[in-house]
Amino acid sequence: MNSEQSPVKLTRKDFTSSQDVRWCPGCGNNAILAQMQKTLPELGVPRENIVIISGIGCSSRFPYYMNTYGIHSIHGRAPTLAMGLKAARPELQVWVVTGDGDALAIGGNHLTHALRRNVDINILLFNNRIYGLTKGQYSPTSRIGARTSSSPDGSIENPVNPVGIAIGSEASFIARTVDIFQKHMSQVLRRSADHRGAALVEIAQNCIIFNDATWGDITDPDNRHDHVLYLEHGKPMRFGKQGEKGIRLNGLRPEVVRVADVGEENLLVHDERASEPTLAYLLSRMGPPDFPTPLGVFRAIDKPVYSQLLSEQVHRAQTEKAADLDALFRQGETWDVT
Amino acid sequence: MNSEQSPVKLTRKDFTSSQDVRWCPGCGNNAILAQMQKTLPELGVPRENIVIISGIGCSSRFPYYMNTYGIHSIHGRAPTLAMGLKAARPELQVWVVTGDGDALAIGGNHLTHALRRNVDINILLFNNRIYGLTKGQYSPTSRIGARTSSSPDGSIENPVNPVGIAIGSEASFIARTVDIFQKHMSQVLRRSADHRGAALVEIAQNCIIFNDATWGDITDPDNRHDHVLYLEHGKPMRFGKQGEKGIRLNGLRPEVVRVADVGEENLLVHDERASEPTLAYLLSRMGPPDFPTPLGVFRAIDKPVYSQLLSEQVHRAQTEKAADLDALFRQGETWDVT
Amino acid sequence: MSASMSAPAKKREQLEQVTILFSGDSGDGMQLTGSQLTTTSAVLGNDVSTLPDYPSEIRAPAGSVAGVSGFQLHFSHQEIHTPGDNPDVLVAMNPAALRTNLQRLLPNGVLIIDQDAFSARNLAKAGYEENPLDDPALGSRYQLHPVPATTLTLNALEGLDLKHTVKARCKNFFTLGLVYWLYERPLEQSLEWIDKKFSRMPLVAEANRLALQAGYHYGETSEAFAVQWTVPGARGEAGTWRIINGNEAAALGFVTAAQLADKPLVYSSYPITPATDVLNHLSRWKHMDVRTIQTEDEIAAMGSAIGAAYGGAFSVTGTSGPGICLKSEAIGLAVMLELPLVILNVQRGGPSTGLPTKTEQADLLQAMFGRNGESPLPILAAASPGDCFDTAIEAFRIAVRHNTPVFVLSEGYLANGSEPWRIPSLQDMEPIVVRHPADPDGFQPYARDAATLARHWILPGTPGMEHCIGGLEKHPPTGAVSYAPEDHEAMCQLRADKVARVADFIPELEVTGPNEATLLVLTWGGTCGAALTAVQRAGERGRSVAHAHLRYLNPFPRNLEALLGRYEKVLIPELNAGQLALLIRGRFLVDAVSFPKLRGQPFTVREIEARIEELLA
Amino acid sequence: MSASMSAPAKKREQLEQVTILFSGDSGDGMQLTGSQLTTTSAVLGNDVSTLPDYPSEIRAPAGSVAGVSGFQLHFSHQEIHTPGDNPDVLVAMNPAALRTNLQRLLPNGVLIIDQDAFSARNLAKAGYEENPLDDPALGSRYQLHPVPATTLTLNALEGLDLKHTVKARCKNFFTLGLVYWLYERPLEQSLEWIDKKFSRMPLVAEANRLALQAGYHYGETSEAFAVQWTVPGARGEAGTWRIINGNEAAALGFVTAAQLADKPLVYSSYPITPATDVLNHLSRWKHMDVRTIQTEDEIAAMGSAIGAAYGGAFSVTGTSGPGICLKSEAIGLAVMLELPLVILNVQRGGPSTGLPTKTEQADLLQAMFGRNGESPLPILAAASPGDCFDTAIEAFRIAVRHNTPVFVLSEGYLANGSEPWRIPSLQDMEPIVVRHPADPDGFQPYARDAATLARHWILPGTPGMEHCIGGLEKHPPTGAVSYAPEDHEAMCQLRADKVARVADFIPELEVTGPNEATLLVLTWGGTCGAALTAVQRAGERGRSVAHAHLRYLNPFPRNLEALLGRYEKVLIPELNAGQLALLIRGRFLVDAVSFPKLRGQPFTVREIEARIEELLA
Ligand SMILES: Cc1ncc(C[n+]2csc(CCOP(=O)(O)OP(=O)(O)O)c2C)c(N)n1
Ligand SMILES: Cc1ncc(C[n+]2csc(CCOP(=O)(O)OP(=O)(O)O)c2C)c(N)n1
Ligand code: SF4
Ligand code: SF4
Ligand SMILES: [Mg+2]
Ligand SMILES: [Mg+2]
Repeated sequence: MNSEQSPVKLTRKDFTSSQDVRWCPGCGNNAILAQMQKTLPELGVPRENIVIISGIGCSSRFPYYMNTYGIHSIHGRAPTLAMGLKAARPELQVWVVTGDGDALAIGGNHLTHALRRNVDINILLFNNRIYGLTKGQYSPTSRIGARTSSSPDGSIENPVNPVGIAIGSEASFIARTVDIFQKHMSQVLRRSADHRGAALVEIAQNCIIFNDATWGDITDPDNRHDHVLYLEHGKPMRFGKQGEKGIRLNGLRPEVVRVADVGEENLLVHDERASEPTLAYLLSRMGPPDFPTPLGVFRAIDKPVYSQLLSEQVHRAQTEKAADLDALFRQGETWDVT
Repeated sequence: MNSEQSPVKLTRKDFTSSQDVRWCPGCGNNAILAQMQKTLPELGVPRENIVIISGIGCSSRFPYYMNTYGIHSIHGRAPTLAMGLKAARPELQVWVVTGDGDALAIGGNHLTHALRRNVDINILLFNNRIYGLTKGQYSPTSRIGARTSSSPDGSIENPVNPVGIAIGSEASFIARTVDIFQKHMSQVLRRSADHRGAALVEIAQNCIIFNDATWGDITDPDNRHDHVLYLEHGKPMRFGKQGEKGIRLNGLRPEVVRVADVGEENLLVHDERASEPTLAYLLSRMGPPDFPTPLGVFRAIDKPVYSQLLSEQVHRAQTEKAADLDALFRQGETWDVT
Repeated sequence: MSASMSAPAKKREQLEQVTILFSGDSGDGMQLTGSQLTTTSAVLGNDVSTLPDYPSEIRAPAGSVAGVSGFQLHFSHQEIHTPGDNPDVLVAMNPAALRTNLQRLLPNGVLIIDQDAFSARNLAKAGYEENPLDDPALGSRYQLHPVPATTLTLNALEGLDLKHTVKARCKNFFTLGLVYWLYERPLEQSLEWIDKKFSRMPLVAEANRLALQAGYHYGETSEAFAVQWTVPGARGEAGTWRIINGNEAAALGFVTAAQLADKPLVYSSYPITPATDVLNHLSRWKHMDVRTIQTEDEIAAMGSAIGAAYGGAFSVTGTSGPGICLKSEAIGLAVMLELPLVILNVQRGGPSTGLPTKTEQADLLQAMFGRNGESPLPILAAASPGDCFDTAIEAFRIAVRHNTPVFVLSEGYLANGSEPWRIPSLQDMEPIVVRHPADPDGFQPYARDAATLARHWILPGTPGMEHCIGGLEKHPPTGAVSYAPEDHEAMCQLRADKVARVADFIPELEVTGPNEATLLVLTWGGTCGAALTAVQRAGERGRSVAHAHLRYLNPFPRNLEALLGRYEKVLIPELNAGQLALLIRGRFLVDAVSFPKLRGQPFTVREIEARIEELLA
Repeated sequence: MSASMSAPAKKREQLEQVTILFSGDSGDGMQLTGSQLTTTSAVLGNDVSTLPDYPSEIRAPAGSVAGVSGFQLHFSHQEIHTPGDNPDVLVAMNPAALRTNLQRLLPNGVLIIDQDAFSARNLAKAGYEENPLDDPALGSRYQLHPVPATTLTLNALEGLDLKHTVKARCKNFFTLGLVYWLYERPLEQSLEWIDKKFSRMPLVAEANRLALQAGYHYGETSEAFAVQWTVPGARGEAGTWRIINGNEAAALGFVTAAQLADKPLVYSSYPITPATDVLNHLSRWKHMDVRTIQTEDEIAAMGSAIGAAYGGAFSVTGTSGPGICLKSEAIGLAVMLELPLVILNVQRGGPSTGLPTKTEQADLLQAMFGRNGESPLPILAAASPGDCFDTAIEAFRIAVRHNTPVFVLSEGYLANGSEPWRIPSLQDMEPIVVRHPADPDGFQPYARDAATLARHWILPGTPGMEHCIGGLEKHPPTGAVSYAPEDHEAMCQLRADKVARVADFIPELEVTGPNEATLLVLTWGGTCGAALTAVQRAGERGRSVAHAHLRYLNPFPRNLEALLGRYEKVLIPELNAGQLALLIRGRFLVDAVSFPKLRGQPFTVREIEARIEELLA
């Protein structure tokens, strides 16, 4: 989402609200909040021109802690408020903060439509694979078999993958980062803010109370390198402590190879700007146990922006036709009585 | 969806209800109805074990015309009734009939979740790329720029593709056919009925009143062959009057080639059973102007079936534990008063 | 040619008013024929009121009963308020139309029939064993005029190089011409309309012109028609007039409100009968800075409406009853956020999907109570098609003055029905003043205006006033989240008082008829016209009865209780099972008599007159 | 060791009843402590009633006011109906707890404090400038007992090889032990519970045992405690008893209903506070042929409930107010389809997201009117935690007898509150008889039972009865789609009469107290207990007042109107702005006095007593 620059130099403090934070100690949300408060000042957007809209959930408490404009709306509907707001005020920078239940269970349809319309908003999806606020029921991203308060015998639902949903929804910007990967998150947030159109950022978030270590494979510092694939546009896909491993394409099937064996030139090269999302889709399927989990920008393309097209149609109409209310009244047959 | 076989031999008449059909003369729905009435008897499922549930829309009038059990429910919610019904009565064969607005606008979320849970139902999505019943507003599948009663200056919304949505929803069976392609439709319907789990069938349907010829490129008998690609499992992808053209893969990009130039062995071969949906996804992207529109089964894989897992959990619990209500009452501390 | 030119070869009689019902197959163009006569009569100076009756939403097979489309028009020398009860004249273009509507035609009424359409096939489709035209009873009960309309039309167009089907389709103009002669209406308006409409198809224009004139001549020349009636025009209020239906009037009202406040209008909606046309209209008025959003569902429409209001636009969301169900949770959020916006419910027959194309007034209590918790908001209802315009504007005045979501209730009957509308002059309209605080120092998000108790409309983009609002209970006046008992109590009271205080800003309720009497007929919504007429007629018969109409359903006008006290009995006719009646009885302990009607049709004057007589007997 | 063993070294006094409030940080295990005392007291033969008060849904920082968790328990020699008004005893485990609850403690009440928790840091978090314990006023106003609970606990556990934090966490059992001594409760039940609970962690079990005993001894030995109170047990109705809360009772009721009809139970729900536990419970009872579906949202939950009911299962969907908003459109469909199912609304504070963890009764009119069109359905409300069981069963009896969706209203206060519950014997329960027609010949989907007007529950899979039902208006009795005025009128009437006739099958309303009197206190839902107690006390003071409680809110019991007529005044206390009052006034024109309360808390007995006195003054 691009936004008019401004001279003001703001600091993290400027974006910290007076409300004291009420997430559990050790909750991943705290780390995400810190990054947002650090990153937003660097965007040079006046604080008053930023609106953060959330739904309901632990994650959705987010706007209370940011010293910007904000709405803590109702469960799953944040993208709809964002769309209306952008229709009224295209110049504002609008963020949506949501959870895996808020965005993918009750709010799934609004997410899909906000993305396919390419409304100019940034959607941050805190994925802890659980319903935190209601104390631990499985969510649409919980693994099949997950034992939770509402699935004592294990969940029988195949999970969805937010990136896959976003691709099915024809999203123009899709990225993934992790609550505790500070630098990475801050880069991704900046990329998202700079994107024109709808941006979906999945943030792997740890719910220490109800789903601790659900992202353990990629957050564990020891063997993180073997489980994370950092996507970089135009770069061959390498991972592992020394980047000794890579991803090669075999027909339509990706496979993990040792770079030494196959040579870097034969590795799959990331192209976030590919007009066709096939590569992004293929990447969205990668993850444990056979593959590393890709982090970074899956897709970032230019595409007509809903909120902009809407304004353009209005402006065109206004230039082509005078705003003559009386003429509108007089449409069709009229007659005079004297 | 597989269903216990039965000896009865039924005919088309058995499936024709007494209600007189009230679609516009020339509406594609009439052709679809005819095929369903012809195909269902061939499945050997007793009529009384078939339930057709629809939402609201012209298409959703469908169950009135079938002499089976049926519910004409409310807008967009048919899959939810189907899920509840299968939870209560797994043995019934349940069909959902829906439209592009019913399934992808108001009902989008239920479609996604029915597919990802892999509830054992058949979803027929009549896609006429318009809201017929409300007299012609653009739908989520209408092309950007479409001029309709609610978009006089052209729609500004990027359309979604039902097959793409289904893939994003991890669907286990996905197919596409056309209202007037009788044989093809009947094959696809049978495949869908035989599939265990959620099946999504997109049926290209013509709304002669509000969106006539929206599928003209593939229905026009003269150059249909150049615009349609019939998918057949294990077969190289050829099309054109003499099958002179084919699809070849260039990296992740499909391209149209003349078979003579490249040789059939180099054509992309269809694999509907691929465990990874990447191929299905790539095919879902093909269509005019650069590519033919694929018809047939995009994907058909085995995957845990929600309604079955649900029954299994219940049965396991029942075998492991006696249905002792009194014991349930006495959970926790009790004491006697005499 | 004009009526004056046609030599009055025949007997002429003058009438006060006529109710005519055009009825035929969906394909016969009855809506068009009806609206032509409407405009012509209005231009002539008659007062008019119409009631289109479309077939059920799915197109039915041609000639079937399900496919019958009707258009009832009431035109009169005097002021009228309803489309008429039963027609004096029935034009039936095919057997299905006859079958559907004959029982509504008044005894000895004029019955015009296209006999060419009474083929064995059409008769069968309509379910006639024998041809009703062969039944002498028909001719004795009504002034029967079988006319070979199709044949005569084709003859008149013989010369023209057009397809047979195209020519045949002109028969509605032939019929219109005949009716024009019958009631001495000039052809000019329709002739001009034809020229405009078919300017790109001169041949078709010519065909319709000829058909219209042929019909007129047929009236003049045919023996069958002995009398020509005239309904003299009356000059209404001075000004420029037009015909308008409720949906267009509402759309115009919303645009006007926004213009009066110099604000953009954002209309977010998901199509639904009978509200869809409001979206269709507004989507054509982008040059007035109207931004229409067609959302994925009604929940999204309500959410977008909140977002747009939060951003400072004049925000409306329109739907019908089933859509209100879906919006209800988000309406509760709007109540909590205390943002100004308007929710339009064009009511239709319920429950559930119900009768999408029929009219009803059964969503009043849904508007009052259809949300979790105590969530009060103002409710207004329109009384007539034209009144939808004023109601829309008034709703916005209240929304922005009191910073609250406001309900506007319309009805299928008002939405599709039409009447003459005097085009308002913008100068006469009071501008809508909107204030957005911009002074950060000491501001509090839920600080309130002393008079209205409204909180202020603070816009994002205002430096130094950054804050977060939401659906959780709050501490007044900071708006900080609080579950403290005293805060919840205080906020519930404030939200209730704020809405109650709207009563200090709305006009007191007025009555038509005696200030004290035996009976008061109290109405809301589209029932106004029939009740008013019934009361007037009863009054003329010396009955002690008055009429009062509630535009404001929440809060009620301040004087309502006192006013009710001045009448021995109160009768409340409404198209539901007694919803307003429950509120009046529960609130004021007045033994109001409920007069419910649930037939998908508006009240007739006679129905209400009869009930009045019963109560006064 | 048992109470009897402990030498009564000290003064002993007997009490009728005690209300005690355990209050501490979310981490302090107050809910556990409270429920231990609850069970022990109940086993002892006391009647008990509890009111847990959880912190707001997000976990707050330890020691903060937002993080305070409370558990109020009322135990008595006699029958009681409420968790007590203000506590006689307050146990405060930290400064935040003291600050939050001190003002509720009765004058001269017992105040037990863990002084170890009163560190500068905790005092600051609670917003105390000075340590309140240093304020002599505290000791003069209350029977103050500062106890170094943490230290004493650690000492008692010195020998054990456990982490310091684990040991410290045992202080709640120390406190419990002290309270056990104070009110002469035996330790057995808790000791057994500890053994069971920590069977896999013998050391932890040992630690808690020691802490419990240490607390008990401390009471015996410390000078600070001069008196030991006893609240003798009373033998309740013979049978086996347990403690139960409303959500578990409702869940058990639904399972029982299904079992009584030999049907599977399908529960479809989307989690929401305070209803979630019903889903959690039922998901553990699959062996009773319970099938739980956690849907993507409440709309899907309602749709699934309809599908399951259509399939012939006993079908329930549970949620809270915001979820009812979302279900409302589909509830209308259920009304139209006339299928038997139950909708459970565990009400919470509103409007909008409101106060998710607080109690309220403000969704009654939403249940009555929160849908488009006239869509009547029966509504029941539970009176106490245990009554949720009977109400759930009764709801299903009505649903299947009358083939209609039925609303069950519960409240956060009932859902989380608990009381002793006599375990019912299945033999005493009347089976629920369900009929599914199977004879195709001449069947009609909307044919009705003569007595109930219910249509029949026809199941898919029945040969020869294939048919389609839907949300459009119908022709009775075929059910074929029809928009005919007479059909709509007839069907609306039938749907209304069918629900009205439920009154012929439910018990007449009974009163506690005089059959005729000056005042009748009329209640519904969880307000029953406080009102009953208040009326009994007023009665004991010779006041002319009676109490009647409505389990059936739609339709009302047949004798309600007559009954109301026997009292000069009617008072209706409810946790809303007067919703039942509106219905009673509007329906019967009785000048019922509304007594609204919107504080997120149940009524206290004293509040209602005071209002009674006012009205009788
Ligand atoms: C209409 C409605 N239904 C249900 C709820 C209860 N509820 C609140 S948050 C939530 C799910 C939260 O999960 P998620 O979106 O993943 O957020 P998290 O708490 O995990 O951050 C639910 C079911 C609600 N508040 N509103
Ligand atoms: C809750 C609700 N909202 C809106 C409508 C109005 N409505 C009926 S059908 C429809 C869309 C139909 O489009 P589609 O699903 O494509 O079906 P089609 O008529 O094209 O076959 C709409 C908006 C409704 N009936 N219910
Ligand atoms: S419950 Fe989980 S998600 Fe919620 S605040 Fe605590 S740790 Fe974070
Ligand atoms: S409007 Fe279109 S979709 Fe509907 S029945 Fe007519 S042709 Fe078919
Ligand atoms: Mg989550
Ligand atoms: Mg469509």
